[in-house]
Amino acid sequence: MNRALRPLVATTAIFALAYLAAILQFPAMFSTRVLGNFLTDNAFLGIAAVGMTFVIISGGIDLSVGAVIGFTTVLNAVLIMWLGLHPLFAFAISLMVAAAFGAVMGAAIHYLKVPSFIVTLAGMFLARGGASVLSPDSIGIKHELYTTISKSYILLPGGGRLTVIGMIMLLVFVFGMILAHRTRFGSYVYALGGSEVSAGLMGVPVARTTILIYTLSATLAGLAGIVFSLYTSAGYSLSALGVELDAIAAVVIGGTLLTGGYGFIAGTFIGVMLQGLVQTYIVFDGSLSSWWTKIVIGGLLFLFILLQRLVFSAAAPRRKVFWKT
Amino acid sequence: MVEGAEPVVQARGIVKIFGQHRALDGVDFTVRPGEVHALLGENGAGKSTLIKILTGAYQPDGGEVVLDGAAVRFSDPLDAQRHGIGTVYQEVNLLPNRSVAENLFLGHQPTRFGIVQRKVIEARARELLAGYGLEIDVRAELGSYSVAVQQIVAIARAVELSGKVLVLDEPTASLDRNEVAKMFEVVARLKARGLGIIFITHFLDQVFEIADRVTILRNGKLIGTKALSEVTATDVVRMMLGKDLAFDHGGVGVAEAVQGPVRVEFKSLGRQGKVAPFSLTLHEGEVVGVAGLLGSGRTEMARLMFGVDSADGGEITVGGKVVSIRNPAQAVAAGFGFCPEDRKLDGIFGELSVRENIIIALQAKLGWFRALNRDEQNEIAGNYAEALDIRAADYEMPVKLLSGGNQQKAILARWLAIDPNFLILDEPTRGIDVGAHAEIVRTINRLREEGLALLVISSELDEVVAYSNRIVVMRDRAMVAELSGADIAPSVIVAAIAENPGVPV
Amino acid sequence: DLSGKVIGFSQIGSESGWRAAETSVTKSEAEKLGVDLKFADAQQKQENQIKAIRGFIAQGVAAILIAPVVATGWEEVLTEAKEANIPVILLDRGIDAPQDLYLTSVASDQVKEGRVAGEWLVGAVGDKECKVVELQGTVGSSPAINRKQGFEEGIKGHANLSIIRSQTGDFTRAKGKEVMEGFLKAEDGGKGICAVYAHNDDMAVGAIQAIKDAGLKPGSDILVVSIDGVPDIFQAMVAGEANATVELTPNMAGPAFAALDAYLTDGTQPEKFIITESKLYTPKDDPQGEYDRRKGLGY
Amino acid sequence: MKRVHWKAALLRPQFVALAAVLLINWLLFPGFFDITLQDGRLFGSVIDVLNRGAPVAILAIGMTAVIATKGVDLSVGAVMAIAGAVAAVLVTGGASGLVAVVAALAVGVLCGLWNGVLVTYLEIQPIIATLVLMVAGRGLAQLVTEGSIVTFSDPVLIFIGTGALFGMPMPIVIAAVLAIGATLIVRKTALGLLIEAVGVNRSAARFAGISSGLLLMVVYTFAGFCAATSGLIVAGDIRGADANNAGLWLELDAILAVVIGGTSLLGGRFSIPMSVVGALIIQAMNTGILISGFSPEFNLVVKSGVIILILVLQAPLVAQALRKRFMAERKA
Ligand SMILES: Nc1ncnc2c1ncn2[C@@H]1O[C@H](COP(=O)(O)OP(=O)(O)OP(=O)(O)O)[C@@H](O)[C@H]1O
Ligand SMILES: Nc1ncnc2c1ncn2[C@@H]1O[C@H](COP(=O)(O)OP(=O)(O)OP(=O)(O)O)[C@@H](O)[C@H]1O
Ligand SMILES: [Mg+2]
Ligand SMILES: [Mg+2]
Repeated sequence: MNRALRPLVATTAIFALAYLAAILQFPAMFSTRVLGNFLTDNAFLGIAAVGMTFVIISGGIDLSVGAVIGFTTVLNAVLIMWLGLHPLFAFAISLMVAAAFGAVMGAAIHYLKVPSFIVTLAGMFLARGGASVLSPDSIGIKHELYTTISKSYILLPGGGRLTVIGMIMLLVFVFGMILAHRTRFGSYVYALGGSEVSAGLMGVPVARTTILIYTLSATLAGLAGIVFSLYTSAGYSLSALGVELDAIAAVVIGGTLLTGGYGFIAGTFIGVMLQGLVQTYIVFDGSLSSWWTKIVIGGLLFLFILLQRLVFSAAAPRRKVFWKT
Repeated sequence: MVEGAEPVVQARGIVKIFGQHRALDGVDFTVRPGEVHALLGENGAGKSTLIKILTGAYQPDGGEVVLDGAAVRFSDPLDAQRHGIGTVYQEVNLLPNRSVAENLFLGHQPTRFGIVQRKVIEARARELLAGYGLEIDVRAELGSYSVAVQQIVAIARAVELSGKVLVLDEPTASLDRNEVAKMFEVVARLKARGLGIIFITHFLDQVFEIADRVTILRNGKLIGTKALSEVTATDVVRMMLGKDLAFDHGGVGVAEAVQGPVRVEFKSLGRQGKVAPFSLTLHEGEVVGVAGLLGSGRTEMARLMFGVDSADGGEITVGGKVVSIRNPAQAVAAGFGFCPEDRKLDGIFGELSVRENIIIALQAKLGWFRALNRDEQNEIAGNYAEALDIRAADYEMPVKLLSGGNQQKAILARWLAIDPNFLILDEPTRGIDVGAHAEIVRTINRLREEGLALLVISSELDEVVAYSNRIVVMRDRAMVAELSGADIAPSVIVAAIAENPGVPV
Repeated sequence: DLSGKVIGFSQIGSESGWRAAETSVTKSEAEKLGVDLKFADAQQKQENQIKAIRGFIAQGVAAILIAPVVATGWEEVLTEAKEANIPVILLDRGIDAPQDLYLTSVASDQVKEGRVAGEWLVGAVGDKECKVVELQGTVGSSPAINRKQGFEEGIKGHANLSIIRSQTGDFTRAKGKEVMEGFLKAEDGGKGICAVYAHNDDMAVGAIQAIKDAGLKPGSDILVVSIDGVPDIFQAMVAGEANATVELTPNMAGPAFAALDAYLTDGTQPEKFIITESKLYTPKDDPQGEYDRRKGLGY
Repeated sequence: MKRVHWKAALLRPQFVALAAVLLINWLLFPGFFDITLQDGRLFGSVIDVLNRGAPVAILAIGMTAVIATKGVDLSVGAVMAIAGAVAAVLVTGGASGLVAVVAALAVGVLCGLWNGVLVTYLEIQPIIATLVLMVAGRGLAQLVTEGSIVTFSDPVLIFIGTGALFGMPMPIVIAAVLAIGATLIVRKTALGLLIEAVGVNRSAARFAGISSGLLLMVVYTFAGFCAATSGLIVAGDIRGADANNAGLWLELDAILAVVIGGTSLLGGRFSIPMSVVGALIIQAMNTGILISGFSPEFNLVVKSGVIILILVLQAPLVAQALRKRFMAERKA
């Protein structure tokens, strides 16, 4: 088996085991309803995490995604409710604004040589601030399209629902996988994460790729924002607070290295589902106090990383001996 | 070579300035189609810099690059690649995290509807590498292969990309004879196809073997361009150094040199799956050379001795006392020093200054609380840098800005500064010019005379013979022979290595 | 009879002492009735609340209590609950959603809280000129918006009262103190300030310390009025350092369980909005006694 | 020659930025630089900037060392909360203030050790390793306080938060002592150089005989200690441990301070004093926003604007252009 695939397999196995353990304790967790909820409830996180995966594979980090999601929900709400635009039109504008925002951050990272951590941190402040300037209080969105979308879903046997936003997330993951593993752009992203200098000397258009990566991440965050606004039918400047950290955790749990160069979009999917599983488990349990909830989430995060670490070091890179058989 | 043909690529009056330092000062250089043009010079002469300008990695501060008669300005290496210039840069500049196939085709993968055609790439990659006698899994990560394989992949990539010009900056430094021969075959084929080839190396014999013309740089200035038919090796060396070189390759008498008392003793040191247990005794004033093929386990042996990898069993005695060496810090405390093979990864602290790079091991040995003050640091760094002739504009500049050879010297200086009683040098002369090469050989001899015990790993037999009192031979990760006295001769060593060789490359 | 019933409770988080008290009161009320309370803390995130509610539905609970973090965005998930025939009760904050999606809402009137505070101040200063500084809650949160609005309504028409500075103190003591320090410096060491209005008691407690540090006497040099009625503000009242607080009771669950019980036994529809009392407390109202009463409630 | 160096140092973008922010504050509020003595304690807006900036400055001191090793510590905010909670619960339980302080610092050190072990021996990437404690730590703090704000009246703790020494508020004194102490330790011993070496190339550091594991442990432990100190100050300041809010998001401010101070997130060269300047810039900005009377909705926008400006000024390209400009002017 390809060594690089091991963390992915490990994560998947851990997820399967954890899910099994949860089902043994709460049989109700094995239902299409819960599975459907996994997709719907984590749709925005998943979409944003796809973008984050690209950024992290390239060796960077994007702290602005949560804020961009929040900003997009507000912008959407403002465009639809105050300016009376059609939602589809509003979506297009939101996506463009988000994309431009990402492009500027990418350009700043590349040309000003400021670390992505800081540029996107400033971006986070700016997007959150911008959202609260647009409207500090939450704006409910009432539009036929919103109602239609929230009412349309595929009913699974057993009462589960495959919702539109759940499907959007799945599509984004498929798109992300193709982009990462099957296109030139994808190989450039990995190349940047391996070594920016080498990539440059090998002819990778470093500037363009960097800008595109952050544009992609911000655009997906924008899409996540749209999904979030569909999910809650509202725009709120404080929504999706701290989602960047959830996304980073999902990406890392999914086996992507924060140092860049290695990672899988599919792993991120498992990472997102794992987080959904943890939260659902805690809800089913229902006995944890506020603080124990935090401690348990932190503890499980640690456990997953530790397990993965063990699997990973068992598969540490060994130089191949090609001259021997 | 087509005599008098229009040059395919040309540099005119190139000037490159780094800070206050003129790395290149009005250099002219031409490459004609169908010629192999060697570019020579000491470490830091500006060879790599010139290459980087010709291939768009740097922009010149003066002068111009002319391609096929028209002045060009390459914005970046991709641009140069598009114009048919393929390059192997000095340090292996590929992506260890990606597959071999991807490294070969990155940037110009064939696509269909925007989707990379993986199968096609892999097939072509296999085909391509087969031409170099390399049959490997092209889907595996490049980083999982040895430096030599990586180097061949880099060459194959550059060759693929070079429609007009192929640039090779010290491509043979980590290849063995076999692989060098294979590479030269490829170069000869390309030459016949009419490519212009620029070849940088510190091996003069290789220059005379394949090059047609030679250009020599010194301190960023052009010394001259000559047809190799007109010059001798001595001429070339004289031009490079600006003086005659006393490089006594003789080494007669070394083997018989008196041995002092035992300095270090390794008793059945070994590690499962890495190196079979071996025993070795080193005396004061003794150099033990380590010979063996690539991958025979020489580096692994050194790593065990220095505690980089911990041994499963065995015992280490220093000056009669048993010491425990389970990590490099303990090794340093015991007075060991180790110049690693991969200087970029394990050796230099790129962002730190030359001064800091030299004093760091001494400081680590002294501990956290006995800090060397600035004056002591300057003095120590100055002394050793001068002794090894490290060429740096200023000892406060980041060491990453030094040329490869000077970086290597800085690491050697680092170990000399701790006044070691046992020093391991792993390929100390890789990527080092003739002058520095001689310098290092002289330094090894001097250290021996001063009573140091040295273990030197090198792939150059002539060199090992020149300074070793004894030679151990490694094969298949085991120490298989120990030669001394009259046995210290290339032919004997080769025989010892070749005896029952399990090494069909 | 609710005994033995499984009821889900989606709490916002534990961002303030008041909320911790609400959680512990709800738990103890549930215990009293023998309810099997499934508690889910949302860490201040609406998405987590929605997830929790979906989880409750999947679990098939008998009823769901929600303390909604924002007013918007509940329609879809509440519809789901309704389709699953699970009654939903809102605690301490209202939402923008059709009223048939929930059984009832037990909450205070936040605008009224602000108004009570404002009206008290109007009464306290009489005709004197009074410049007020305001410590707002978290920007954009509904209590911050409503309590600001209510206070402004309360002092409306009294030209002698004016809000000269207003900044956010994020509902925390530390920020309350820091912001108050800034106000004091900006207003000539506090000489120009006659009263401080804080959107919650925690910020007021911080402000009181800032005032003392500046060498002024809170409660007399600068009046302090705030909202919530947490134990520490009563302690401050005992010391004469706070002047008024408007209580927000942490016992939202009591009325909620009562309404639910009635509904489940014979289908009695409760009132749609059960408004809790917004009672004003001043030093005259036995602050020491109030403090002792609240001490053990988990604030 | 000397004078030129001195001038050039003052022309660093950080100092320029600090001066600019202070100047703007002064324009917004003419009394900004007034200082009076009040109850034996200096009193004024500038003092406020120092006093309020102290917790972040202290975090930044520890964070600088961590970042120099190419790491980052996201848990410092949570550790602050834990330390404050432990101290508060101990004193309300009857322990003496001194015992509480020592215990809180010990807990901070323990948290640092935990991070250190994760980073050093389990080789978990620092962001994720410390994310664990960032998430769980606040929970632990709340576990200690059981979710409520634990108010105390212990004089020692209160003195740490609000006392004064020679007229200087204690937080400033503590921050200054820590900053000067850490700078001296790091520069007068070999620690600074060794930390930089580990940050630049950990593998080479190992080969050079540096015990990088131990060094990393020390660095993370120190960051934990700094965070606990900060936590004590914050708790002492409000006479209570607010486990929910103490240090919330301060890790980001601390990282920002370090980066504004010019230490690269890629490890290597670092400067503790400049990180402290970074923290002061951030606080001066916050104070400025407070006294400006802006509507709070604009806080974040103003803040990000200033950060972007400082970063642009500091960017290698721009910095070079400015330096050239300055040199040219001086020549003229
Ligand atoms: N980016 C840079 N900044 C500053 N100085 C540099 C930089 N790159 C190279 N130099 C300096 O320019 C000079 C020429 O270096 P170059 O790498 O071209 O030497 P070289 O001839 O390739 O040597 P070697 O044989 O050791 O590789 C050296 O003195 C080096 O220190
Ligand atoms: N860091 C490493 N981790 C794992 N395997 C390694 C490492 N370094 C070398 N190897 C492998 O161990 C074997 C012995 O290699 P070693 O480097 O000791 O040989 P060598 O004789 O020094 O050859 P070379 O000239 O290539 O350095 C080889 O198969 C090599 O690929
Ligand atoms: Mg070179
Ligand atoms: Mg080797």
